[in-house]
Amino acid sequence: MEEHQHVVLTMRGICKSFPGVKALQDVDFTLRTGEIHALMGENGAGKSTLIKVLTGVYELDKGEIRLEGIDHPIVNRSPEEAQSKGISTVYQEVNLCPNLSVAENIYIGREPKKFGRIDWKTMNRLGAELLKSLDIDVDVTVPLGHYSIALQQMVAIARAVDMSAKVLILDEPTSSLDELEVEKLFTLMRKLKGQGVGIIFVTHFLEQVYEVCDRITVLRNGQLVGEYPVAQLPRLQLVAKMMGKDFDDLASIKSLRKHTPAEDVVISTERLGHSGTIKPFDLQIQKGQVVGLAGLLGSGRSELARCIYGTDRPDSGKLHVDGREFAASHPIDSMHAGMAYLPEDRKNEGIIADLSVRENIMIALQAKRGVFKLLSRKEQEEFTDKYIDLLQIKTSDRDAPVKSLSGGNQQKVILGRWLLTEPDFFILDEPTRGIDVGTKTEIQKLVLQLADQGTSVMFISSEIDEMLRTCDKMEVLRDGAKVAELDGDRMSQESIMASIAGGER
Amino acid sequence: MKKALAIALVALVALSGVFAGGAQESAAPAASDNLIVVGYAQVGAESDWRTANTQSFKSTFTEANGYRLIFDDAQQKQENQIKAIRSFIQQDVDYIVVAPVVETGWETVLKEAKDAGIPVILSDRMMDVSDPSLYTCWVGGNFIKEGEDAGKWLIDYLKKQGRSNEKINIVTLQGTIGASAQIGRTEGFGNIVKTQPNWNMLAMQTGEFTQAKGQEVMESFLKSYPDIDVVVAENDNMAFGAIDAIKAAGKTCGPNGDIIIISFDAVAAAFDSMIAGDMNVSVECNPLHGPRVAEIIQKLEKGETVDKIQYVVEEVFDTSMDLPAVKATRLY
Amino acid sequence: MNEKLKRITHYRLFLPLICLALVLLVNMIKTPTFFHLSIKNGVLYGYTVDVVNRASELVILAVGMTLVVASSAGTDISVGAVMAVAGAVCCYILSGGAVSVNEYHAPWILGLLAALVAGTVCGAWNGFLVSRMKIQPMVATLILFTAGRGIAQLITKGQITYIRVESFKLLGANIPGIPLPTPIFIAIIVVLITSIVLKKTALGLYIEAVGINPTASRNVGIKSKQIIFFTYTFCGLLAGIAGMIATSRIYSADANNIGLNMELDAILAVALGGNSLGGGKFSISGSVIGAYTIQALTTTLYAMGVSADQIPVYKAIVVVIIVTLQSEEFNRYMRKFSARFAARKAEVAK
Amino acid sequence: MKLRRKKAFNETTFLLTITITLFFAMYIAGMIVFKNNGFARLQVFLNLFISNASLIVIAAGMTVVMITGGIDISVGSFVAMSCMMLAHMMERSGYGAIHSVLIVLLTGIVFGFVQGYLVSYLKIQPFIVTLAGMFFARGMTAIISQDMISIKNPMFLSWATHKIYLPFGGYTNRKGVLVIPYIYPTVIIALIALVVIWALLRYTKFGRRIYAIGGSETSALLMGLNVRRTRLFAYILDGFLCAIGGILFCLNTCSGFVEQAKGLEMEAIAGAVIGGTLLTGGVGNVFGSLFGVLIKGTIETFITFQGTLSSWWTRITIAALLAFFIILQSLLASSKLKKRR
Repeated sequence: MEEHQHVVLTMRGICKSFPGVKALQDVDFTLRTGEIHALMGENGAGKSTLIKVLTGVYELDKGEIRLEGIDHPIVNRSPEEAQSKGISTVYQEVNLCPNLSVAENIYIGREPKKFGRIDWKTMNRLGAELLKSLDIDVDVTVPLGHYSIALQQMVAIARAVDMSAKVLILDEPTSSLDELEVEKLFTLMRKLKGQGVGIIFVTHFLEQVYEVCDRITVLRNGQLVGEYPVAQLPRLQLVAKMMGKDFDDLASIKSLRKHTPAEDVVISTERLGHSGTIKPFDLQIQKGQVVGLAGLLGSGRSELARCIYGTDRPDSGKLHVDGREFAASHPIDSMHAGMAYLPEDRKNEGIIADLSVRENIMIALQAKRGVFKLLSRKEQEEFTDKYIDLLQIKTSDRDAPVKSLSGGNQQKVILGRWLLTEPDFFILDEPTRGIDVGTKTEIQKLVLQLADQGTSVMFISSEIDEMLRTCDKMEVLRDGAKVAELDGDRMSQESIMASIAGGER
Repeated sequence: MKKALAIALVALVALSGVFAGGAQESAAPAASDNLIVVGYAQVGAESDWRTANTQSFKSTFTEANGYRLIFDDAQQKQENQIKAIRSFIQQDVDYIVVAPVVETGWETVLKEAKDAGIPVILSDRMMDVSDPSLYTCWVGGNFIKEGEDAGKWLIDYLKKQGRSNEKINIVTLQGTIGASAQIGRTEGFGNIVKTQPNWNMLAMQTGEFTQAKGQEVMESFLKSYPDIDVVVAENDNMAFGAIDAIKAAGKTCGPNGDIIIISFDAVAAAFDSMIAGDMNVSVECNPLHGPRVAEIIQKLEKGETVDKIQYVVEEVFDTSMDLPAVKATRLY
Repeated sequence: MNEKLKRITHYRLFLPLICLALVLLVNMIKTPTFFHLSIKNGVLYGYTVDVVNRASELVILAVGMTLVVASSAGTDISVGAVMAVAGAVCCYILSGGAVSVNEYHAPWILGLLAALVAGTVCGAWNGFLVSRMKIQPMVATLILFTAGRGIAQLITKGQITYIRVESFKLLGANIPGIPLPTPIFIAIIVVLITSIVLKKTALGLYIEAVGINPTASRNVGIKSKQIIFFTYTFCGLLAGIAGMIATSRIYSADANNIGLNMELDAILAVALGGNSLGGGKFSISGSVIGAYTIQALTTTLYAMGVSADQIPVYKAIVVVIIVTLQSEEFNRYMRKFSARFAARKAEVAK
Repeated sequence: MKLRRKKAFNETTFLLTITITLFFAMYIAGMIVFKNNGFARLQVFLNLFISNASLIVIAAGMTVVMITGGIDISVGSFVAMSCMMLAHMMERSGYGAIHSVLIVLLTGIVFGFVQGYLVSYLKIQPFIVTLAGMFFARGMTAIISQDMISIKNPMFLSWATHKIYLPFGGYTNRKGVLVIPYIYPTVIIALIALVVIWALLRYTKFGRRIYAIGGSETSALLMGLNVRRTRLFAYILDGFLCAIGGILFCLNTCSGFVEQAKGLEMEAIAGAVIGGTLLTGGVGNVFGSLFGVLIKGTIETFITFQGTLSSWWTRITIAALLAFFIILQSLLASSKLKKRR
């Protein structure tokens, strides 16, 4: 197979800088036909920038891009231009128009025409056929916004696939898909690979890389570390290359945890429910306990967290905080009750992009104190510096807008924001999503530290091994209902998987 | 979903209820009685003058007098008046009376009225149409004459004061540019200025017929021209603003002051101002067109012909008169 | 980096200031007496006083508009109409329904309070629609924009209602013994109080946070809806104050003309002040400078004898120039252009 | 398949249905209430179109711009400028009617281009750009001439007064004159423009791109659509439609003066909003806007027929109706959100 592979895309000496940051320095990248090529690196390593340069969202400063069949270096000034050359992309966040129909989203820009006008019938038929071939059965005439995010992502992939691309870029497409959908996607990727498409696959899930990829290119701090065939690069080495240092095995973290069981219950729910998302749910969290919520996307784990925090209001049941009945009408009530909440959607629900790092860190404490008791400038700066230091937030300045930070550092800012309020109960919804391995480890350590100090934590993650390492107790959800509660020795990858999958246990 | 639908339905019912209720009084059949139906397309309710004008029509064309008035107020928009006239035609009125917002642009709709055989009487402002037979007659004040009257009054006044040969500096606060009153009064007063070589028109600027703008423009005038002798304000409201500006600048106005104030319209408030000694003169612009129009309609009903242009009587009121006595006799 | 940021924040006010300076410079050349000040009857007198005096309503509106824009990324286009409503309510109460009165029918303070309450209620209605009903601000305020003057006319029965009492004129003119017109002081007080409140409390931060990301703000315990509701209500109150000044200036309620087109000038002032109409970060001082710039421009053109009808053309040109200069895209083009220019120059030097 | 389509409730169609139902309900109510005053006459219905021909076209342009997520508040002023240009060219500068019309159309395109360029390429907020455009056009009108100019150009007048009679629905009025229902060419032009815009939005790539960028600009960009150019063209189209609207307006009023068409932009926006167009972009239909305009026209007709109400009632009723629709839209949107949760 290797023999009749040839190079479809080469990028040589790519440089790109933003004001104050050198995002890419002299990066090379080669993609062959019929391969799935993983692009790996920590947050801020330059993966997204490289892709955006390739797809024409950014203009490159220096370097050349060559595409098979074009005998001169190409420059893409817009995604439109990139697409016309056969480079199409599926992004992490669904980038389709919710107001247009499913079929239109697939075909916009290249609609089938008849007598010079758009042929809606053909378009709908083709769209339905295409989706059916991918095992998706929906009404293609309905606006896309009516469907779930996962389905929208599949439509985006269908669109990219149908462009008969030479180069298909998948930029973290799996983050909003459940396992079945991921499996479907992999089948599709293998099929395309067989057809000779070169696929660039960006993901944070190491398992996925080893499951589906042929080759790995690793970036670090905007520079190329190297390109390796998957078989020659064991996981541990890959992680080491990404981090650029030897690191302690993640598995060893668990041993650091010295769990001291406490009897006082901080949070307890009694048949707490929310119509459509959570069936009556009982849960008890003790002081200093780390409770994990496991389950597939849409199983109700995030919704449960939102109901407890008060972002959504539960329809039924009771919530007790420190033994007293509690009903929040607004998150501020929960904050006063000692809660903190790190939302799943960092960009839309976490950071306040245009505000500075300082303001983003102090804002929750400020809200808790009330509008009239403004924290003095000195206090603000002290607190900010403390958390920049403690969490090792990489920022040029405490007054730099938080949007100028990388995703991982933004997440740390939000963590800092909540730590400043000294919560008794901390809800972490996917705190490590889209974050590099190093930061992941730090966050996990932090969680354990908090628990040791007596803070109770609710930990939600799609990565089971991550939760196994940190949690004292796991609640497994399926379809909005609790299907298992596991602790101690009963907590294992197999038992959890079995519960999720609906086995005996 | 159901809630939204229910709301929609309730609102709909309520809406139709409002119209049904509101229409009850006026929905008497048009053809079954002998009332003469008159449609009046008024400009709006933008000034005291206009309200007096509306009131004059409403009190003249009553059922007791044998009329039914369909009144429409165009909110100062010509397109609304055109719509109103079209609607009058459909309502089978006997006469259409229009106080046009502007002079121009009536060809189409007047032709429609003519085709339907409905006579059109203009009130207050003229219409500039290529075919004069499109309207029956016009009733109103003579703006040019008003302007000339003001000029003549100034000549007399200066003569009395013995300033006939002095250099007289004048500023004009014009009305909304393009309005008939502005055009006529500017032209009329201008005619007199031309005959007086010692009169010097320093500046003209629009105060848009409002007190606030009149005041603002006057403030600016006072700073640019330190020696103003006469202010001509093309309506009373602007004159009030100008008086405030003059007083604020530490100058005086009126018969005993530094600056002569000439104004138009002569609304009740202008009498107060003259009695207070702030304003010298206000040239009347009579808004009471209702009785005059009724007269014309009666003539037309008898099949007589009427004069094409009919001026209403307009007087000049100045501080030499017994103003409180005059004011007591005025209707607006 | 810190310095650079500081420079940018300064830059925000830099352009509006340059613009104001430019307008004043034109004045200096065209009308030499523009900066002359004299005292007449114990009152300070001159073009500049006029500009500052006449801009008062606009300044007050611009303050409210800035907060509305910042918190909701939308504009309140009803402020002019609300001014008219406030004036009508006040005059209705003081006149007891008559067309013209020479003495108060009700205590003066009652009329003033009623006007402010009317303004606040209008603002609260807008705030309710925007924050609770989640309606786009422009559409929500379009309702009062359309109905406002109608309501004002309904109150005054279509008449201009005069209150010919000397003390009623004080808000819009000079208080005896004080050399500057009252509106100037009212504007200054409004700006000062607002700035102090924003500085001494976390309100400014809340407003910015809500404007940038309402969901995230809610999650950190800020009541976004309340903040948005507050800014609209406050904007209504300020429109009520501005309406009272305008009413007092002409000691009458003129439903058709009070505050006419003021909403556009107020929005313009906010934009000229370097504030993004997309919400978020804001600067009150910028808007205030913007408001004075607009009034200076108007007065200048009056003084130069340009017809009032033609003034909008110049306003438009100034606006386009300023927003273009402020536009990030334009600055990017310019940077690219100057870089290319520098490169060429370097080549030539070689 | 069919069953599923039914299940997927489409709030856009629902809003449109309400608007259309409301219009007919109002109209029928009017026919019942004012049955003795001639409301039921065909001509009253036709007058809705005759009087609002220009507004229909302008609201269509507004809809296009609003679908992109923008707004154009310069339309009223631009109409005034078009009328003044036509009047001045024909009456003062001696141009022919056809030339004048062509020049106005060209001006519309240029005006749309400039506004569109500022909005799409310099990324200045549409509200500000068109606010400047509003000031500019109104001021230019005054600069061209401060007079009121009556158009007396015979060719133009013959267009303006050319009645097209319909073969049915005639009646004899009280004067004994047979009144035959008629429309003016303006109505036909407006309806043709409407259908063309509808087809353009539905059946061309350009039209679909307008919806796409209104739905999500970043997505449209990443899907490889040329967002800037599309937006620019949307504004050019809007400018062109405003020019047509201006000409139609002028055919109705046959004059040019500074104060003309004041506040027309708000009527166009109100029409579009009542017709179900969202200011946030992505949703809208020119036929909805047509019915929005017709509803406004019906209210005005009610008030004229009623014959005693003062002008402020028009404003208040339209505002009430606007409030009703806006709140309805908002309730729908929130119920949809709830359903998805």
